[in-house]
Amino acid sequence: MTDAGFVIAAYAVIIGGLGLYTVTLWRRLNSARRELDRDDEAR
Amino acid sequence: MPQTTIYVSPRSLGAPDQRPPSVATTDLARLFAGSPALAGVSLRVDAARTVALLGSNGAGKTTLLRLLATAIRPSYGRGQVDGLDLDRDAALVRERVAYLSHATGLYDDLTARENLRFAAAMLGTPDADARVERALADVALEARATDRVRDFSAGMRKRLALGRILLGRPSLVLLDEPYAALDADGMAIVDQLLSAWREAGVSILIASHATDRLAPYLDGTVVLERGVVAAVSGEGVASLPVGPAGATARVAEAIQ
Amino acid sequence: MKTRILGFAALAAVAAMTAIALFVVPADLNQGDAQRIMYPHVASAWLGYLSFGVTAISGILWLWKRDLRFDAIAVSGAEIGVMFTAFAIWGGMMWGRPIWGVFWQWEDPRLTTTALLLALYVGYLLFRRLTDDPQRRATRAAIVGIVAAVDIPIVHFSVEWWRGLHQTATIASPDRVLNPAAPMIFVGTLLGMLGAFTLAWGYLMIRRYQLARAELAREEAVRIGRLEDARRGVARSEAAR
Amino acid sequence: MSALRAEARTALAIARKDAVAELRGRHATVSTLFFSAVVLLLFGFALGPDSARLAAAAPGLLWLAVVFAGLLAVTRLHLLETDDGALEQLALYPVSRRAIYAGKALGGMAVMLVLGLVVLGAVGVLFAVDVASAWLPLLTTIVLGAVGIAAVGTFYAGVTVRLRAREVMLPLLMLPVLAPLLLAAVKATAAALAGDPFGELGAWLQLLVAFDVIMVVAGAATYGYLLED
Repeated sequence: MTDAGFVIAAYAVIIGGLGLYTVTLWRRLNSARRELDRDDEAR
Repeated sequence: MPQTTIYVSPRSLGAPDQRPPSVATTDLARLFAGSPALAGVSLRVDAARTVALLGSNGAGKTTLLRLLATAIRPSYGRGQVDGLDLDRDAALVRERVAYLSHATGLYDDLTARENLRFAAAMLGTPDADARVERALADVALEARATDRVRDFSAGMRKRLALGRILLGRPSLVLLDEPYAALDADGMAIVDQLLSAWREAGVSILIASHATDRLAPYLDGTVVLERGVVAAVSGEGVASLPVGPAGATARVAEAIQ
Repeated sequence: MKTRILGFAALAAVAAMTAIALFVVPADLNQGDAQRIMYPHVASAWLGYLSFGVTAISGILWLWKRDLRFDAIAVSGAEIGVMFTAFAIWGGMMWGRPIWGVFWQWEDPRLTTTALLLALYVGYLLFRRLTDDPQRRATRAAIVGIVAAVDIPIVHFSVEWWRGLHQTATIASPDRVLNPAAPMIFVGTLLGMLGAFTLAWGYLMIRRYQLARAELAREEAVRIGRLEDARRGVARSEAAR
Repeated sequence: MSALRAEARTALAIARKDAVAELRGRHATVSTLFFSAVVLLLFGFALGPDSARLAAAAPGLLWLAVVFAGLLAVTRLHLLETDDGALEQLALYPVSRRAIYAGKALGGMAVMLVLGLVVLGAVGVLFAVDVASAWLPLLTTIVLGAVGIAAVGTFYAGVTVRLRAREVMLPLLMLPVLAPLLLAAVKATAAALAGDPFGELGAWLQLLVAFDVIMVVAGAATYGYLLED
């Protein structure tokens, strides 16, 4: 693998991982808030 | 038969009506793994009273006793022993409470005497050696003093645990099923202990099913049902209505 | 709303700095293109340390104030710190292979320190799952987090000495971009990346904290509900009598 | 001052109790000694039979064996407290939480010291390392290592003793924290065995002292929170 290959691998994982974590966090947050609202309505 | 006068060494306790209530709780609750073992108890037990905690298995008797002994911390609500907060003043509460639990808290590899000597060291008992011997005699175990606890029967372990309580200077004694596993002699020891403590002005809270046996010593009873107080009777005991759980939680949060 | 603005700012900053680091900044004379990995690597490592510091301090604050919000901050710091630490290790490995010829250079104290850090805090996160009572979980996690943080400097010094006292072959140092002799554009890019990543970190911390709060609130609602049921249950059965 | 003396007395009473129970039951020492012997033998198989290489690896093997055996030993010492609710009873005594930590750690130190010395002897015999010539620095290293492992181990055993998954969680949490101790102890041992050619022994011993002090203080300060449930 060339130097550029390692650079791409590094950036892909770090920037991609950051994005992936952000998206997952949104989904977790949304579902947690939905459940919280549902609990409130149920009461 | 054990000796007829058992030596208990209470702290110097004032006149009962001058002392703060032995137990005072407000909406005291504890959950285990998300389910309430004690759902909310607002209870007052005045000084120098002997009170039985009644209720079926799982009603929350043991949880209440453990909370008062500071073995566990409340999830919600608060409680006081002798006017001392269970949470903030836990170290002071421990000096005043003696707790006999289901588990005896004994070390299997130590002898009966060694177990009591260790307890005396932890409790800071003055004149420890003599007191340990006295306690061994009081619970009729002096003949087995040098035997390892590992080989003891359940009843003997219970007696030894009672002997350990004699080394402290409690103003409140919490007993969880004190008669369980004991033979007739052992039960007689408990009876004598109860009257000795009563005379010394110590408050006693007993979780037990042996109501008939306890009757002569009792000032009152508290009935627990599924984690709340279902009924109280007798003198020196009172139960206040428990507020809505949400309010308790907010109070708890404010306290935190 | 403000958080959303922060999110967009972070997104723009990270995108811009990535483009600059990859295409605008010239390659290093000695290290070539591999040097570009240093920008996100150093930024990630710094944020890892910052996160774990936040976790330790929140742990202390929980023990002191007994406010579960501090525990929510603590778990956010640990989770996000683990992520950035993993990024730092990955970046370090991708950099090490072309420069040193190996993915894992034992002579480099930073990589080894960071790997231990990752292990410490993955343990912390796993440990948290084992207690279901929120208060007890917060207490236990707080002390584990504090002791882990106390361990970080010792780990760092020991690994530093480990190399230093041995005086083995001099190796290319990863932080040459911070060297005063380094061209300004390298330093500027590193600081820019640091800023961009810190913005992203701030955004993620806020969102993760909100998630932790929502989870705590839900847990609390369930507990209060059960408590309520238990209190009412007996009242009802008495009324029926 | 008298409060401090009372705490010391409490700690000694706990340590003495552990020592008596250990001498009778031998829960912590005998099995862990054999365990460390087995570990050393397996290291020999894994790295041998080249005796020069084994001798070179001896300091590392020594401390890995001690750390792994130490893991078991501190677990055993805390399991003693699970005899019929003993830990809860211990927490209910009106004594300072620090003193309880100190007492448990003291017992752990004694066990670790025995363990360290025996493993050191075994390494000397099995890997043909001359441990007698550098006995003083080696002894110092073993003592400092034993203190550190016991300080950390007592803390983490307390953290995990109530968990269902404690067999996994204890090493997972404890081993990364012990990494600097392992590193410094191995280096100090290697330096001592080689006659300290680079004059680095003192630095490693200092690091061990710093580790021990920091971990004892951290453990003593936080142990009380572990006892509350």
